Amino acid sequence: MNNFLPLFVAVPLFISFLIQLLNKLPDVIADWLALLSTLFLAIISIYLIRTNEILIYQMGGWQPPIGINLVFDSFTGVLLTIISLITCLIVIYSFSYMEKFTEKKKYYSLLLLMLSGMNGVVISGDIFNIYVFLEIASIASYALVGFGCEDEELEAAFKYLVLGSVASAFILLGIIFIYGKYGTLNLAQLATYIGNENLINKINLNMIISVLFIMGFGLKAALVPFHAWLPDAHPSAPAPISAMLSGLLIKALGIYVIIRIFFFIFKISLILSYIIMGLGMLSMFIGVLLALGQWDFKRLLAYHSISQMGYIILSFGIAGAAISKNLPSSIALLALIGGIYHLINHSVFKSLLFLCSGAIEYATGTRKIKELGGLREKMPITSLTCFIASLSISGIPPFNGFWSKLIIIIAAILSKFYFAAVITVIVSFLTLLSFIKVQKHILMGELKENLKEIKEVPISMCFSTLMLSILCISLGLFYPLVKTKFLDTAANIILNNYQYIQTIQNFFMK
Amino acid sequence: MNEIISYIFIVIGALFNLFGCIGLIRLPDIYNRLQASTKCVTLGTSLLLFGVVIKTGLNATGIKAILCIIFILLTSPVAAHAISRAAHLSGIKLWEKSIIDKLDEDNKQKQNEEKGKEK
Amino acid sequence: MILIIIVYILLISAFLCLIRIMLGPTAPDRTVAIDILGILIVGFCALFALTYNLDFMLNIAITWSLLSFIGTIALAKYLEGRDFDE
Amino acid sequence: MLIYILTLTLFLLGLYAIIAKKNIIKIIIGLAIIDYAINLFFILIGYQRGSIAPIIPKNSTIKNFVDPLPQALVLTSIVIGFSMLALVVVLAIRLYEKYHTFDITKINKLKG
Amino acid sequence: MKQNNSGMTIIVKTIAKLVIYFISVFAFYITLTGHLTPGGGFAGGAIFAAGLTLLLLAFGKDILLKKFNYSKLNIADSLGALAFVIIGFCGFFFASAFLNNFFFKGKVFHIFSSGQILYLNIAIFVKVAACLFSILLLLSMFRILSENKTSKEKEK
Amino acid sequence: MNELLKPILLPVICGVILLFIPKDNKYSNIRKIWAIIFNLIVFIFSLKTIFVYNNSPFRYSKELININDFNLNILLFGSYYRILLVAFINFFSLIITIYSYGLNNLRFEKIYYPFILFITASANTVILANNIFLLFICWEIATLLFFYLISFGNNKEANLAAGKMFSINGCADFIMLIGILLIWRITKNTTITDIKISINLPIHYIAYFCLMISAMTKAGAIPFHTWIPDTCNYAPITVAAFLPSAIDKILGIYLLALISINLFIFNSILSKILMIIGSATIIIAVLFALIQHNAKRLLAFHLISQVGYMILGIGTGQIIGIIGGIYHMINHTIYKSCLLLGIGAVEQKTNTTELDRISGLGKNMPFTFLCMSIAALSISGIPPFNGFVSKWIIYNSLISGKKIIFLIIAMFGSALTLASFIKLIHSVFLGNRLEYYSKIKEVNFLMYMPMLTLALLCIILGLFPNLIFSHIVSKGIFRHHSLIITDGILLHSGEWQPIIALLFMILAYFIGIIIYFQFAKIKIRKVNTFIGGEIYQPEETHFSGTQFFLTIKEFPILKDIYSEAEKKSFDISYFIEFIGSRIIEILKFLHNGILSNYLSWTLIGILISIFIFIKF
Amino acid sequence: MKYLFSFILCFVIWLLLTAEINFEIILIGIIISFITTILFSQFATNTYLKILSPIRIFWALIYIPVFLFECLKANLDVAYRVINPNLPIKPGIVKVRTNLKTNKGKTLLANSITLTPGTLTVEIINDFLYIHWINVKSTNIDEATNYIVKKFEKYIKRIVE
Ligand code: NA
Ligand code: NA
Repeated sequence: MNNFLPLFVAVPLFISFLIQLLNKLPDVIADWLALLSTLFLAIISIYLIRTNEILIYQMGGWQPPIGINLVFDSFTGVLLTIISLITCLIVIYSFSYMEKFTEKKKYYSLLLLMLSGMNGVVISGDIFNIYVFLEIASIASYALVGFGCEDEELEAAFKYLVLGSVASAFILLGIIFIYGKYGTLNLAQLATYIGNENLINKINLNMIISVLFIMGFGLKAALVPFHAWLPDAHPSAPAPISAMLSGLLIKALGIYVIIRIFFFIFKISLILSYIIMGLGMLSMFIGVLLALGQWDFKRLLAYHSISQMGYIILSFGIAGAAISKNLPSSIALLALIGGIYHLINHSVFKSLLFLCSGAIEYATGTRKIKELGGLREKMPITSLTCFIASLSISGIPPFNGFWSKLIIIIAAILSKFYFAAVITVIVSFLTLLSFIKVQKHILMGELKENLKEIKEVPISMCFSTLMLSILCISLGLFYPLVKTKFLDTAANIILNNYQYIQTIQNFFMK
Repeated sequence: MNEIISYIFIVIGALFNLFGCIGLIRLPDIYNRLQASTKCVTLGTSLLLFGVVIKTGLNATGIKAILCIIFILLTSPVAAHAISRAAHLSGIKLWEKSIIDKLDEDNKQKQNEEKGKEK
Repeated sequence: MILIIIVYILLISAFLCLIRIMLGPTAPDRTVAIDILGILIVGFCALFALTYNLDFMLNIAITWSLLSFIGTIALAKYLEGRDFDE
Repeated sequence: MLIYILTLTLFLLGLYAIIAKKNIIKIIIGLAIIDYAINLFFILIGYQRGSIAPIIPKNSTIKNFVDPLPQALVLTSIVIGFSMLALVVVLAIRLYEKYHTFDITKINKLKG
Repeated sequence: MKQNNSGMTIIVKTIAKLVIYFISVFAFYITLTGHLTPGGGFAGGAIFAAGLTLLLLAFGKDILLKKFNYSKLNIADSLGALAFVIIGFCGFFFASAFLNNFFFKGKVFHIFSSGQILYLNIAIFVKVAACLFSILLLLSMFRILSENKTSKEKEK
Repeated sequence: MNELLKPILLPVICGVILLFIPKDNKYSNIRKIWAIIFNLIVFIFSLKTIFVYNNSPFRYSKELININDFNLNILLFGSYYRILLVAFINFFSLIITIYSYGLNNLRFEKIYYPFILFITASANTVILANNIFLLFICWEIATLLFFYLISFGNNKEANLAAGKMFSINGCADFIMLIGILLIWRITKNTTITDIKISINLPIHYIAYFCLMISAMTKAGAIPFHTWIPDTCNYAPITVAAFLPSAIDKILGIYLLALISINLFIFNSILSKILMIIGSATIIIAVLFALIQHNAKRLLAFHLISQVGYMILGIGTGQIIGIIGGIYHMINHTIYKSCLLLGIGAVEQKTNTTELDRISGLGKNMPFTFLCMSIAALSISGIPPFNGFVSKWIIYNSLISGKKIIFLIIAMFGSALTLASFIKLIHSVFLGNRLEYYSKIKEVNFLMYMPMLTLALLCIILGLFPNLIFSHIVSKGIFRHHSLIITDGILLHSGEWQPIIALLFMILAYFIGIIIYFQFAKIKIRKVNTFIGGEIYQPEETHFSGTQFFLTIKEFPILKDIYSEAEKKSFDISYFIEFIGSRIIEILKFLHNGILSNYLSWTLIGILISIFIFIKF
Repeated sequence: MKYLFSFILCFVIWLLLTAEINFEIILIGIIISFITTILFSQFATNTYLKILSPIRIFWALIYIPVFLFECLKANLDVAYRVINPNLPIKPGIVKVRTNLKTNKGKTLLANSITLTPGTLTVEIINDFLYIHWINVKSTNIDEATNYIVKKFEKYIKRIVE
């Protein structure tokens, strides 16, 4: 079973190069290759997550610290599943959407490269490989942001690249420090070494390392004040890529690694939790305020991504604070569940929203909110899905966003962070307000004169958006099921990180 | 014995290198600097490598050193030529105490002829 | 001992090249200095190979001389004011 | 110690170039410098005085190699840095085609 | 004798013609002994790409593009990458792990030793050489585009 | 099925069925008829629930989710009072649906009828909910549905009004969420009937105020009222009659009563605050109502003003006052809806609601005239109509609580109300009929029938107030004269002091009539100008009752108030919007697209986090 | 036949690089030489093969010491000029003529000139070379040719043409 693990990296890589090689053949083959590979990954990820155990795989059969090893636990599983599923739907969406771009094969191969990088980050068992895969995914994403080759796209890609590279440099610096101090890069080994040391609450190397990581991965996760690239980059990419960037990439490269490092390697300290919470609240609030002022649909969505990332990181911060304050573990568990759940939910509804924005742009040729209106008459399916997604992100029951936000608020209150709870409530309202604006100006209102001729988008695009909105609804309606099947185990893995460490140690002892 | 000869070669080579570099600093314009540097440094390094060959004999290292000598002798005059040509084309004048610039004269003459034809 | 003297001689030479790179005054001057620096490094590599008896240092020497040559040609072409692929 | 400080200086120099310079090319050079500084630093971390490169030549009896892992990792890092550099240069050229300037402060259509 | 205007002077051209064989063989040498000495696919590929660059500089793109045009480079590029992944998969299928070293390992300090690292190196060589040179071609082609554009604008 | 689930699930099911009727115009009548039938079914079921009630409240509970003591179970509790309110809501839904049959300008029909049903369902859930979080959710859903109901009108102004309405109400809803979370924090409980908080810590006050703000916003008390005028003006009239005037009032006042009596133990500070808000609402809103030229806006301001009475009643903290407040809520819903529907009928025929343009329609539209007159008298508190009864009870409670200042304000408000309704009735139905309105006919039966029903209710509830009272008293809640806390309502049939109250009221009406005629005398004039055989535009030549009150604007203090009001100084939402938009502008300015800025932010972020690490 | 020279060249370089002869080296060498020859087939010419004739090799063997001697002289000369505090130089660019016809010949000449006393080939246009001379003895084209070109030309003609 653990033989499946390398496939998450290798299969997309292989298909990516294969598509490049089949340059002369029609695009349809590329479509199907991409679809089949992502579908395959989705199936195995679902299969693996059902097993509910920690799987380890050694690349090339070497031991750490030299060998590369892949580790699969429930937290990884949740991310892998969501990444594979959404990418699969995005590929289906791209069938029609990317027709208007000339180089569809290059698009697919970059997309799969990015997918392989993301999967690699999530599944890697040592920190340097996390960095390598992170860079692969990042470089693919820089290229994809500039894919359209228009002025703004290139500008966005350039700024994204410069900021992203600085972040990568900081991350690498942190990794070097870690290696210099502990002589290994394997996560489990590091955890055992660092676990015996003092916590990071005074001036020492660990403090500098954690600052470097906060900055580096915080930038990848677009937390305020490291967020400035996101509102440029995400709207500039083609819509399916925006969906992937906002829905998956910032989580896999940002949040996931932050959690892995601060909850598994470093034992999270109170001060660190406060910093994480502060970043979260700042992101939530500033992101949503800026979103309120936007009249470009995709840019608005991008700012909401910042805000929603704030929710996720806030709840992990709360969990960290609860752990380090020695509050009852049920509170930390709740916060972790909230964070993971919101992470999943945000992946789903933000991808959906970006796909909807793409559909709207596809049909009308614009994404300026003021130039749109009354689309529900002409584009019923897109409007319906967009409607569901916007209710979902605003946290309206019974959609999925509601539960996760509620859990985060409750966790905040239980751990006595009233300010955080109030901020969360306010930001929820502002989010709702902002999406009410979107609905009002895009879906409702009068149909503009120049939009009389528009048609609903092709079936493949509708299919993806419909599937995602079904996911939105079912994740919300079947919250108890989702909780027991996925969230509990994933949160438990984070909370009881010694299981992870122990399992890996035992594996290499053999 | 071999060793002494090899070191003699190496030292001479190093000294030539040094002279070349001094020339690089001292000489007044780009063309003169090229003169000094290409000749001295090429020969210096070649001698140095030759010293290595003498010391190691004709084993893998020695043969590679010989290949390296050949390569440097082939390419470094070409590089010097390319740079000097580029410098001249990009309009860098000779040192003011230079005696003659035939190339510049010829170019001007050619230009004048072309202008004459156009007229 | 003698090796150290040689190394110092070469280092002084390299330093002189660096001075030329700094002083300038024209781009070709700097190019020449860079070219010379490359060849000096080849010498260093050879010395290294000699002292430590490392075969592969000469691979590096060859590579370096080759890249230095190509780089110089490229710079020269650039200085001529022409495109790379003209 | 001095060499660590020099590496740090190099790093800060690159950072300075990225932040303070307006010219895109200079920014790219800054990025490259940061990359070099970090790779250098990584190599230094693995270095021990008096050791040599971790390569086993024929007929060799040397025992005190430096830590090979950083060098392997730096190689990876160099490759990554290179591909990043290639991409950023392509982007810069295309940007120049569109905006006819290398001044990054004038390339700001995206704001707000 | 007719002077070809593209590229550089005959001196450079003549030397380039001669040296390219040396560079090419040296690149192969570096690649094939990658598991014995420092070097390997990446270094070899880079050297090979540098050799092609020398040709590009000396002769201009017209002569070079007959053999090394963009689509061929692209194919080579993805072939190299694909070969790498396939060799990795071989490890996955025929041995216990991805990238597992399963080929016969030969004698130490011979070219046919170290199992599939040699083949991985070759794959990387192809990939890197094609990729680097196509990047270079792309970069130089952009320049032409922009110049053409500006000259057209000037004409207008 | 549990008795309590019917009023929740039935409308939802019916609404979903209605959604499946195609959009095509030819199905319009089918849809309307089915909508009426469905509403009737729902109403009948809720009536049945009233009749099967036998002294013990209905309960329903379903375990759903429990997040670390935060209970999200579906708990319903159906006391008689609540069931009555539910029936009342369903009744209004029916009335509005019937009335809508005659309307022909509903462009969003496909959504309209189902949404009416959905809103009914969510309002019913709010009333019946016994889990405070369930209450919040349905409350929020009701707000959202209201928003969609307005925005589907495809009308730009309606859209704007919807936006404003939503931003204020939504904000209030989230403030309510904070309040609810605080309550949960304090009591670790979300079951309404289990919560009883005695207010003594600041956090208790905060919790109370959070919920109070939400309730008042929904009901439309000053200063949270600003969404009402726009909504009434631009939303379709049926929506205005259904939501702001009926459902929202019921929900808002229900919640206010709930928190004041059940969730918290009321104290004198809160009482003062509520009464001040109530009386301010009465007087300010009615002053604004006086100067309106548009019938809908005028009614909207009365909508606000009347809320003042309810808050005042609840604010007394006395049983009798609370009864009065709730009774006034019911009465107000009846007569205000009647008025709005009447104006809707007028608008249907004349295409305008500007009072300056309409006049003398009394003969053309006799039923409308009749109904609106009754409702106008009722709202002004003239006996024997229902408005009188509830106001009477409130006055009584004020007197018994020795709150004479508030009494005077309330009565003065009543007087001004009378004055402004005289103006309304006069300028719409009386006076000279304009030439081009002569062919107007009465609206069809299905439209005036609901109005007639409501007018009839005005009379019935005025003449036989005990019709509801006796039931309430006999069916368990108000069974004894002593204080019985069963569901949150304390009732006590009270000692009325009818004579004093009556005297005050007569005085007040006298003043009102004087005010009206004072200005009427000065301003009545009539000019008929013929130039070249052409009649000038009527609005220039015709002067109706609206002009009478223009001089009010000239009063020294009022003048300032009005001018400030025009500058939107009283509009809290405007303030917040202003400040918010400034902040957003600053933030947008900071994102100026310059790379080095962005980089320096990241470095500052690093420095700050290092600082935090070192410092703490 | 045309590719034989390239093939042999490659193979020789390969053998020199590996500095070892056994079966696998030769096998790989053949493969690599083959690949390289094909890859750069457009640069292969017949003319190089001529160099392999014994007479030319003989002349080449004579030429090498001549050249090396000149080279050493050049270096000593330049070194002297560089170190001398008076900087005894008299630079200028002169024009010289060559009788060599082939590109190879011209290239060899130019490189030889560059590597020898105080002369540097700046430009080559048809039969004329423009030489930067660190110590100009004559500006006349024929005299300059005599000084600079003649001593190499006769050998190069015999070797290459
Ligand atoms: Na990066
Ligand atoms: Na790097």
